[in-house]
This record gives sequence, structure tokens and C-alpha cells, in this order.
Amino acid sequence: MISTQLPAIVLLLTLLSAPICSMIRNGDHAWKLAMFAVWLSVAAAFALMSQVWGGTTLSYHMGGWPPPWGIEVRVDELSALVLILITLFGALVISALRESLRTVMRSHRHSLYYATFLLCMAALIGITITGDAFNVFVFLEISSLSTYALIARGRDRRALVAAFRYLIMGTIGATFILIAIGFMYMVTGTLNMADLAQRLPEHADNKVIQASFAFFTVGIALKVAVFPLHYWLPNAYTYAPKATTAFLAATATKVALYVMIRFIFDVYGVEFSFSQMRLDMLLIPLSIAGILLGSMTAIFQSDVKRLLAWSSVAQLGYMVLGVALLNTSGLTSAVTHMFNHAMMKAGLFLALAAMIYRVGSSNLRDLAGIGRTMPLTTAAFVILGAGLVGVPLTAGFISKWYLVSAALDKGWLPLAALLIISSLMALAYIAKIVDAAYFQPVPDQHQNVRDVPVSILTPVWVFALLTIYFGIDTRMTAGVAERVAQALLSVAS
Amino acid sequence: MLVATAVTIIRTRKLMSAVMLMGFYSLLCSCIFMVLDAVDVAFTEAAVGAGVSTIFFLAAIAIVGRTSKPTLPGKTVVPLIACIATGALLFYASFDMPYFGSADAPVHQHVAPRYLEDSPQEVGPPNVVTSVLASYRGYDTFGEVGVVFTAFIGVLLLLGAGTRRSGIERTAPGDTNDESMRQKIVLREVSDLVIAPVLVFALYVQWHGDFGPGGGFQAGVIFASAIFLYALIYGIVPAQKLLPPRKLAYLPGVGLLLYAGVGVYSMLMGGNFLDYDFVAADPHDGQHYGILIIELGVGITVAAVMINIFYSFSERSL
Amino acid sequence: MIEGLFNYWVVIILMMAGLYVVMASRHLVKKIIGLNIFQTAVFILFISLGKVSGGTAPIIADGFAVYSNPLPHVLILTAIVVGVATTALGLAIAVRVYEAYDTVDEEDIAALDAEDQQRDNAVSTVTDTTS
Amino acid sequence: MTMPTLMLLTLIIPLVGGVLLTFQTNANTRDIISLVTASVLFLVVLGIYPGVLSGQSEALILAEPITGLAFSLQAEPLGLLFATVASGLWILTTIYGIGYMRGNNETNQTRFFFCFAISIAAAMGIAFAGNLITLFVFYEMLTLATYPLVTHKGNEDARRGGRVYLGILMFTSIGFLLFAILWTYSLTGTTDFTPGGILQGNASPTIALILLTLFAFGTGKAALMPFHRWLPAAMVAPTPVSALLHAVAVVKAGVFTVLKITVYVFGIDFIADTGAGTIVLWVAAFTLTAASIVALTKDNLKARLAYSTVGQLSYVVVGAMLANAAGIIGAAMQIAMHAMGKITLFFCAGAIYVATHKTNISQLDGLGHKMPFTFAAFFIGSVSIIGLPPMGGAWSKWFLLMGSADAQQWILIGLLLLSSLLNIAYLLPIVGRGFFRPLPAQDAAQYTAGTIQEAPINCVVPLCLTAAGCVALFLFGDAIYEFLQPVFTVAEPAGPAQ
Repeated sequence: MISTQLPAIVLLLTLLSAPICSMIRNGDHAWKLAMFAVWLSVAAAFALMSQVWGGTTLSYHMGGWPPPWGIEVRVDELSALVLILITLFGALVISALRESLRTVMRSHRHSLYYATFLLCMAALIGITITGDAFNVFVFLEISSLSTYALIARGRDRRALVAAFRYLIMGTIGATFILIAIGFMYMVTGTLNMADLAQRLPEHADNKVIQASFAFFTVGIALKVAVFPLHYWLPNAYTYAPKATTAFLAATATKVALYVMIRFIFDVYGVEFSFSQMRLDMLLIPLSIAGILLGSMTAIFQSDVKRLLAWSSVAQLGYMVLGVALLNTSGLTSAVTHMFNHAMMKAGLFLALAAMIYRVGSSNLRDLAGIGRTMPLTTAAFVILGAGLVGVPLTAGFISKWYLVSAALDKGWLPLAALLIISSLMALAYIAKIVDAAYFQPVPDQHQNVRDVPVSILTPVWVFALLTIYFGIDTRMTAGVAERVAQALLSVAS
Repeated sequence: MLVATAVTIIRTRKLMSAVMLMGFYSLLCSCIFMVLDAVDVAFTEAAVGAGVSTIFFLAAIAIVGRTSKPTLPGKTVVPLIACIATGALLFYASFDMPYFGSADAPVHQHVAPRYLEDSPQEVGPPNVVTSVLASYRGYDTFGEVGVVFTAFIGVLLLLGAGTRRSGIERTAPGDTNDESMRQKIVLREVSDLVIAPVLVFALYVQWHGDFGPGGGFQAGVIFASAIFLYALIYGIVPAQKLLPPRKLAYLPGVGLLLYAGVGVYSMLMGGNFLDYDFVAADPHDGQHYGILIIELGVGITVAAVMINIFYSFSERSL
Repeated sequence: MIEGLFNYWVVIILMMAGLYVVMASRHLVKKIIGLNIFQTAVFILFISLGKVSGGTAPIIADGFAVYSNPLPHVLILTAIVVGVATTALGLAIAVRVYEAYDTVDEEDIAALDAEDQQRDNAVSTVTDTTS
Repeated sequence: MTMPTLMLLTLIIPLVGGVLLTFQTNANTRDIISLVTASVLFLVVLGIYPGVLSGQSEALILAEPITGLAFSLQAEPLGLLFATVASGLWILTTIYGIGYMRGNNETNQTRFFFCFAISIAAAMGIAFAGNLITLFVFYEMLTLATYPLVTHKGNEDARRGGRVYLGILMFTSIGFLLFAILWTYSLTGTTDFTPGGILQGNASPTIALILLTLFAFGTGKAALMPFHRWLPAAMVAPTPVSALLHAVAVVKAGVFTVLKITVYVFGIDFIADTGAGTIVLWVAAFTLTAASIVALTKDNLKARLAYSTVGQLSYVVVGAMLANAAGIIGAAMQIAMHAMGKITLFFCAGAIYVATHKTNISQLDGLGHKMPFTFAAFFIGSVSIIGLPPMGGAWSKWFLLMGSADAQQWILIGLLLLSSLLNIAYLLPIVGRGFFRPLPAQDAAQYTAGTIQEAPINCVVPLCLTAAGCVALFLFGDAIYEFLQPVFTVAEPAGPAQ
């Protein structure tokens, strides 16, 4: 029975433990509950992946009503992969959360913090598995609201402004998506995504659908932080509480990207999105601009958190570019990189959080010599950083390899060269950190710094080891991604 | 008229009047909804737009001040372009939209007919909106309760639970004329008369949602409004004595869990999540009980959340 | 045609107005007001979709044959709730901004942020020269 | 043991040795571990010979993350030659390094030997890499592992040198080499080293030209101008490291990469047919001449040797680009010969430094009498580098000239000869100063007091051995030639398929 109910269970585990968490006064107990719930949902996510492995699709009817009347939950390999992404990386971050919160927040607030965290996770899970367009909007809002609250909890007062800006941008984006959904509904009379996909092609010339597509693209681009709508991201990531950044960087934009892929390929259809609306003409230049601008800006940052945030802008550019290139390698790269980058960035931000935990700042000058004072944390950081650069045998290499192959498959040599150059830029900003960490003297006030407690160190190292693992065994990442890419593209041809 | 109100809101720099106009605007909207046959929505819009959000705005303005500076000249260009682009896109799209009110529009052809034709048999309540809301798309509504709950947790995380107490008599935040207000005894008397019926009305709306417009959400909002009114007139402290924030803070979670509980129960009974057919032996009864309980969950959560948020704002204003 | 589309056009104008306020206004609370206008406009759009001429509210009763479409109503009920939740959270953040900056004017905040930034950098140059 | 196991062992042994080192606090046990590891490694490498000689070519696939893109090891003669040179010289370098590091009381000796071991593991990986991507991984590993060695002294100079080192090597390898690899993959769908090449039929002459140029420049370790700057910059490193860089692993890895790509990715016939090597050939020819001239101007002994290396490396590249049997064999031999010769010279330079703390050539007057073994060895090494019989270097130069003649590159022959003359001009005067100039008066007293003598025995023995090796290589030149022959006999069947 459990196996058939899994799609609901994976969501409910986190969604239901959130209110219970909020009621527990004692932060430690709340944490234990949260841990229990998220690790169970990790198990559920893997169980789902094993059910859909090979390309089957699960359909679960909420309330027992068949679609399109009721709301359908659909799990295929792509959503299962994203589920693992959310639950696994979220669980790792939560594991480190208790220790890292201890220094920044009064204990009775912890439970609320965990509850918000769980809500955000639950919402992202909800978005991932739903098969109903309007339901996407509902869960998108839960995730957004919890994200705003989480960001606003940052220590710097600029966190508040960052959160507010994100709230405004995010709400506009969400409302745009709502308009897009309304337009689709207007023309087709249905909200079920699979049903929409069937009914939309005959309306491809309808101006309403075209407008719907435009609204959707702008709205989701805001959420994905596609250049030039990335404006909210660097500040939000920089000023958010340190562990929160790790979680957000891993999940929020990735799930938005997932929604983008779902709608572009599955709902609107490749034919419409690319042949008719020429989405690639728009996305390719924008993503390239994002890659270059993000990498360039990252190089010149002296605050590591901000540096990593800008690097995220660039890395998201890679993923969008992968989508826009519209061939199997490109899409494989986008999906793989979605997973890999989530893992590496979460790990990097978590490692950085560990450093801030000890040093109290993420400025390069304070991190000087940290390779000597916190050798284990820094070593993990270097591995993850290598992944970001795309060093072979790390996960980052796999996704970049596919992306460059995609560019070469198209015969676009300059683009491939550009990607290599941007990798060099990534190398430059990671090298900058490594240089500070290992080859600069430890500032006097940080002489007594030592490695963080095991409870933070373990998740950091799990991220680092996973980065290597997924650089070697790619059945679950690139393997799945390739099948997904073929499936998504074959709908058109 | 809507447009006129909206434009005035843009032009005015006095936030107070902007907020008041906002309330008026919401009322107008709810009239339009009424005309468009969306009674439930009209009801909600009136309670939320004209009621709850106005109160929130007032509470916030009491804290942050009432006037805004004019926009710098150079800063209007980008927004203007963006607006016009959006408008143009919408305008472009509007030419292919089905004509307003036409019965053969696709929306009326595909999914909706089943709701209208079969829901009395399949679900029960004559109010189709309730059937769709609570049963067909009960999962959405579950998410919606989640949104409300998230807002609650978020506000709590940011502003605190509103449990700080001090010896000083607290005054209502939204009402900036509280001194003069308190002198108006007549108002108190009247409001005493009003509050009780409002509470009763809220309960009525809660249970009557099956048949007429209404349901847990509207009831929750109305219930909260009654408390707001009480707090505005008597001050926040008596209100908090009536409904202690510490206890109230549990209720949103309880409501959400109640809702989910029904879903989980139906899962345990062998159905899917939120499949009320399995709640009782007879599917028809099951649907009935299921909707009743989840509406109660919605009502509890919404009312508790609104009051909690209100408390949180109030605490900050001093 | 004018009659058939008039409703939509009103909605469009409202949307534009709301969006303009959101983006152009300096006052954070006013931005949220704009957001509300914008969202309400979208609500009207949805509800307009559900209207059937000559229909009545979708509450099944004897004597009525034509009902308006209930689905948009349901969606908008949800959306209104989402809207008020966003408003509440937005205002909460605005209040916190006010407490931290003593203003809710965007330009003023930007100026204060620039000072913060300068302070951060200044500290870093000082330590750079000493180390 | 089977070949795959042996190849895997060549990777594991240095790594394990390196890790074991870090747990030793006692300097003596640590040094013994280093030595034992090096010796065992050398024996294992020798153990691979029978398999290769009998024509086995079993590959070992470590992992295959992307279809057609495995991490695999495969032994073939060129790689085995390189592995033998690297592992054999590692033993000597270790002996020498122990003496040098102790003699100079260097700090962080454990880290030093650890990184050294990792570098050797990387070199083994390069030698046995079964495809481009594996090669690339180990190539980068080598760069990263040698970086702490270059900056070992930890002062500002060392860091600056280290930055140039890392900067150029990383930039070229990611910017050009990786790009070329990706391009190759997209053209052919594989990056496996295949006898006869994989590009034939998949790339037009123009693309082949661009690709080969990318590969050659991308292999920054081959130090083609204008990407040679890192080599002189890395001179800040301790002498054993210089030996590692110049003779044992790094630059050899570079030219070996070029050679391997030429033979197994392009295929020499393909290069010869398309003329893809033209650009690189002339850049290399220019480099070998120019570097020799620059070397003449350097007074710092190690700097002169560094430029000498730049020039000598280009011989290998030239040989590879000639794309005929004599050229390739000459190039492969040059790797071994130059390694042996250059390591001798560096050992000598280090020995002089340990004994007298002198680094400039102009200070060496008269030292030959005080340090006869060192200077004799220096002489032997020099002659081998120049390419005169009876030293090993004669063979490689001879084959390179033959190759040029086969390719009818008469100008090239001229340049090669000119460069040899220049080699004489910058190497032999050093020896001359040592033996035929009198000691400067102000130092004489100090020398006669007996404070200056030969370097420690640990330093002198290795350099004598390598000097002897130079002679030995001359005698065994024929054996090496025989051993390398299969590279072409295997290649031939693949060639006519076109």
C-alpha cells in the first residue's frame, strides 16, 4: 500500500511535520523531528526513483478524482531526480542546521525556523510532483513565502531589503505565471498539464496562447534568475542566513528551472516553444550574457558569499543555455547540471557557513590562511570548488562536458570556446579563494580558529564526496538526464 | 470607477488615503464579482480586501509613517516601459480571447460541465464552488491553507509572536485616533452590539458553505474581523486576554493538521490522499463529513493566522 | 467586439496601473498596495472567464439551468488567500525594514546600503595594509 | 600478475607510499619509505615490459561516467618508455633529494616528499593513460601536485614563480588542451588512443591543423614559445624539484603528451598527408633556436639550464611533427636521453649549491678541482645534451636529423645543427670555467681551509650514476630502437585502411 501512496507520502512527510515543528517549543526536539521527517522523505524519494527507473510514469489522483477534474500528481524520472535533489540536499543542510543556528538565534525561534524550512521543502516537492498547472502556482507561493521569510532572517539589515525586493520580484513573477495559466485555461478549459499538452497544439496560432507563453517565460525567468532578471539573487544569497543560502542555492532556482523545462517541453511543446516562438533566440544570448557577467563579477568580489552568489548566476546560465541549445546533449547537460550544481553549491555554501561559524565573516581577508586553521573544512571546499570549475572526476565535469559537446554538436565552435573561457573564469575565482586559504598568513585574531564540530563537518564532507561520486558514477544523473532529454525532445520529432 | 480609484491610489502620496481607497477598491471589486456570479469570491474579496488587508495595511502604516516621497523623475521610465510592454502584450492577446460571457468559450466546454452536472451526486453540496474547492481540487485548497500557514510562520519568525507584555495599557495600532476613539462611548456600545452577531454570522458562514456562498475561509476571515474590531475599540490587551496569543499560536497548525488528518485518514482507509469517499462507510456521507471537517480546519487556520498576524503587528507599533 | 472585450481592457488598464505602482513607487508599503491592485486585476480576469451570459451563481437549485463556471471561482478564492498571505508577509518585512533603517523609502535605503558597503570595504583596505 | 593489475599498481604504489610518509614523524623511516616505494615502483614498471613486448594491449577501465568516455589505462611502448624513465630517475632523485634537503635543512620535508610521490603517481597515470581524458586528468593532477613543490620555499619569490607556473599551465591546459579534447570527442565520439589515430576520416585538413596546434600549445608542459615562461619561473624551487620538473616528470609529461597525441590520436600518416603539423613544427623550430640563444645570455646556472630545457623539448616536438618513423623514434629517444642528461646537470647544479651556495656561472671559476666528480659528471651530461657520441644524446639527435632529411626539411636540418652549436656554446664553457680558470683570490683561502669540498655522498652518487647512464644509453640505443619499432608495425595496418 505504501508504495502506491508514495507520491503523497513524500510530500506529506515534510508538510505535516512543519506545523508540528512549529508547535514544539524546544528547538532541539523540533530539529529531531525535522531530521526524522526529511530523511524519511529522502528514502521516499529514492523509492520513487526506483519505481520510475527506466522511464515509467506514476500518476496519483488526489482526492480520488481522475484528471482533468481532480488534481493529478505525476512522477517520472525527471521529477524523481529533482525530488532526490530537494530531499537529499535539504536533509544534509538540515543536519548541519542545529549546530549552525546555535550561535545566531534564540532557542525558541529555532522551531519556527525549522518549520519554515520544512514548508519550503514541502512546497518545492509539491511543485515537482504536481501535474496540475494551477497547483504549481499554489506551491510556488508557499515556497516563495517561506523563502522570503528565511532570507529576511539574515543578520545584516540588508537581508531585509533583499528579501523585500525578492518578494516584489517573486510575486510579480508568480502573478505573471498565474496570468499565463489563466490564458491557457481560457483557451483550453483545462488545468491539467498532460491535458493541456494535448489541447494546446491546435491553438498554437492563438494570440492568447502566445501571450501566455510570453508571460510564463518572463515569470519563470524571474524565478530562475535568468539574466537580466537575476537582479534579486546576489543580494538575497549574500545576506540570507548562511545555512539557508546553502539550501536556497541548491533548490529554489533549480526547481524553478524544472518548472521551466516542464512547461516549455511538456506543456507548450517543443514545436511551439522553439519553432514558433523562437525561445532559443531569446534564451541563448541571455544565458551567455549571464554566464559571462556572472563569472566576471564573481572574480572581482572580495566577499566569498557574494562571489558564490554571482557564480550561481553564471551557472544558472549554463543550465538555461543547455535547455536552449535544444539537442540531447544540451538538455542532458541542463538536467545533470541542475543536480550537480545544486549539490556543489549547497556544499560550498555549507562549507562557507562552517567557516563563518568560526571566523564570523565571509570576507576573503578573514578567510586568509583558513586552510591551516580549518584544514578539513577547507579541503572539502576545495573539492567542491574543483567541481564548480569542472575538473575531471568531479560531477561538474560531467555536466560541462555535455554542454560543450552540445555546442560542438551544433557546430558552434565560438560558443564552445566561450564555455571553456568561462570555465577558466570559474577557475580564477575559485583559485582566488584557494590562494587566500592556503597561501596567505592567518590574521592574528583568527589564530585560535579550529575545525567545526562533526555535525557540520559531516554534511559538508558528504557533499564533497558526492561530488566525486557523481563525477564517476553517472547512472543516476547523466543517465537519467539523457533518457529524460530524449523523451522530452522526441515529443516534437 | 475602478480605474479612477486605482489612478487616485497611484497619485496620492498620503498612504492613509491610499489604504482607504484600497479598501474601497476592494469593495468595488467584490461588487463586480457579484455581478459576474462569483458570489463566493465576492464574499471573500469583501472580507479580505476591504477588511483584513486594510487592517494589516493600517497596522503597518501606523509603524512606518504615512507619507511617501514622489518618485524621482528619471526613475519612472523603466517601469513605464515595462508596464506599457505588458499592457501591449495583453492587449494583443485580448483580440483572440473569447468574448465576455459567451457560453461557448472553451472554459465552459471541457472540465467545468462535469462539476456542474455531476457534483450534486458525486460530492453532495449544492454549492458547486464548495464541491470543487473542497473535493475535486481539495489538494489545491490544502496548499492554500499551507500558504496561509507559511505566511503565519513567516510573520512570526520576523516579528515575533506578539507575546511581549508590559504594564502599560496597549492601544490599538491601526487606529491612530485612539484617544478620541475611546471617548466615543456610543461607538463602544454599538460595537458591542455588532461583534456578537458577527461572530455568530461567522459560525453560520462556516457551516452554511455547503448550500450558500461561504465556507471555512470566509468564516475564518469574518471571525478574525470581529476580533480586530474588538481590539480596535477596547485595545489590544483585552483582546489578547480574550484570546491569548500563546495559545492561539497553536491553532494554525491544528487547523492544517486537521485538514491533512482527513487526507491521511482516507489514505489509511485505502483511498488516495483526500479521497473523502473513504472517510465514512457510505461515499456520500464520507464526502459530506470530509468537507465539513476540512472546512473547519480551513476556518481555524485562517482565523487564527489572521489574528496572530494582527497581534504581531500590534506589538511592533509601540 | 468592443462590448465583448471591454471587460478585458479594463483589466489590462488596472494591471498596468498596479504594475506601475509596484515598480515606480519608492515607498515599500505603496509597492505592496500596487501589488494588490495588480493581483486583483488578475482576479477579475479569471472571474470574467467564468461568466456565462444569463447564467447564475453556481449553486445548484431548482429553476436555474445555466450556471457560471465554478472553476475560476475556486482558483481565485485560492489566489485571494495567497494574495493576502503575501501582503501580510510583505508588510512584516517592511516593518522590519523600517525598524532597521528608520525609513521605508527605497532611495533612502539605497543610500544607507551604499554606506554599509563602503564601511565593509573600508575595513578591508585597512587590514590589507597592515597584513 | 596481469598487465592491468600492474598498471594499477604503478598508480597505487606511489600514492600509498605518499600517504604512509605523512604518518611518519621520524625522518629516517620516512626516507626509507620513500626509497622503498621508488624501488618497488621501478620494479613494477619493469614487470610490465614482458607483456608489452609480447604485444598484449589489455586495457583497464577504471570508470566510465559518460559513454565513450572512460577513465582507462593501457600500456604501449611509448608510455612504458616514459614510465621507465620517470620511475627509474625517481629512485635517484629520492636519494639525491634526501641528501639535498638535509644538507640545506629545508622545512616541511614531509609535505615535500608527499607531493613528490603524488607527482610520480600522476606521471605514471600520464604514461599509461588509455585515452585523452584520462591523460588530461593526470596531467592536471601533476600540475597541482607540483605546485606546492615549486612554492616550497614559501617566500614571495617562490609564490610569484608558483603563480606563473600554475597560471600558464592551467590556462593552456583548460583553454586549449581540454577544448581540443572536447572537439576531438565531438568529431569522433571517442578519445581512446588508437594505433593509427582516430581523427583520420573525421577531420578535414584545416580542422586537423587547428586541432594539432591547439593540442601542442595546450600542452603547456611542452614549453613551446610563447608558453615557456613557467619553466624559468619555476626555477625558484629546490633543485630536486627542478630535476623532477625538467627530467623526471613534468616537461617530459608535456612532450610525451604531444608525442602520444601525434601517434595515437592523429596518426603519423594523417599528419604527413595533411600537413597538419606545419605550424607547430616551425614554432618548435623557432623555440629551439631562440631558447638556445636566450640560454647563452643567462649567468644564473639554473636559469641557463632552464632555457636549455625549453630548447631541448622542442626537439621532441619537432620529431613528433615530422611525422615519420625516424622523427618519432628520435623524439621518443630524446625524451629518455634528455632526461638522463638534464638530470645530471641539475644534480650537479644542486651539488654545487649545497657545497658552496653559489648559483651563478661566473662564480664557478676553479671549482672543478675541488669538486672533480661533480664537474666530470657535468661534462658528460653536457656532451649528451649536445648530442655527441659516445653519449646517449647522440642517438636521438641522429634520428631527428634523419627524420628531417626524410621529410626533406633542409632548413630544419640547418636549424638543428645551429642549435647544437649553440648548445656547445652555452654548456661547455661552464665546465671550462671549473677546470681551467683559477680560483678567485678572495675565495682561495676559504677553499684551502677545506671547508669547501664535494657535496654530501647522497648527492654525488646519484649524479655519477646518471652520468654513467648517459654513456649506457649510448650503448643501448639499439635496444631502445628495437623496442619502439612496434609503435609503427602496429600503426601500419591501420594506416592503409584509408
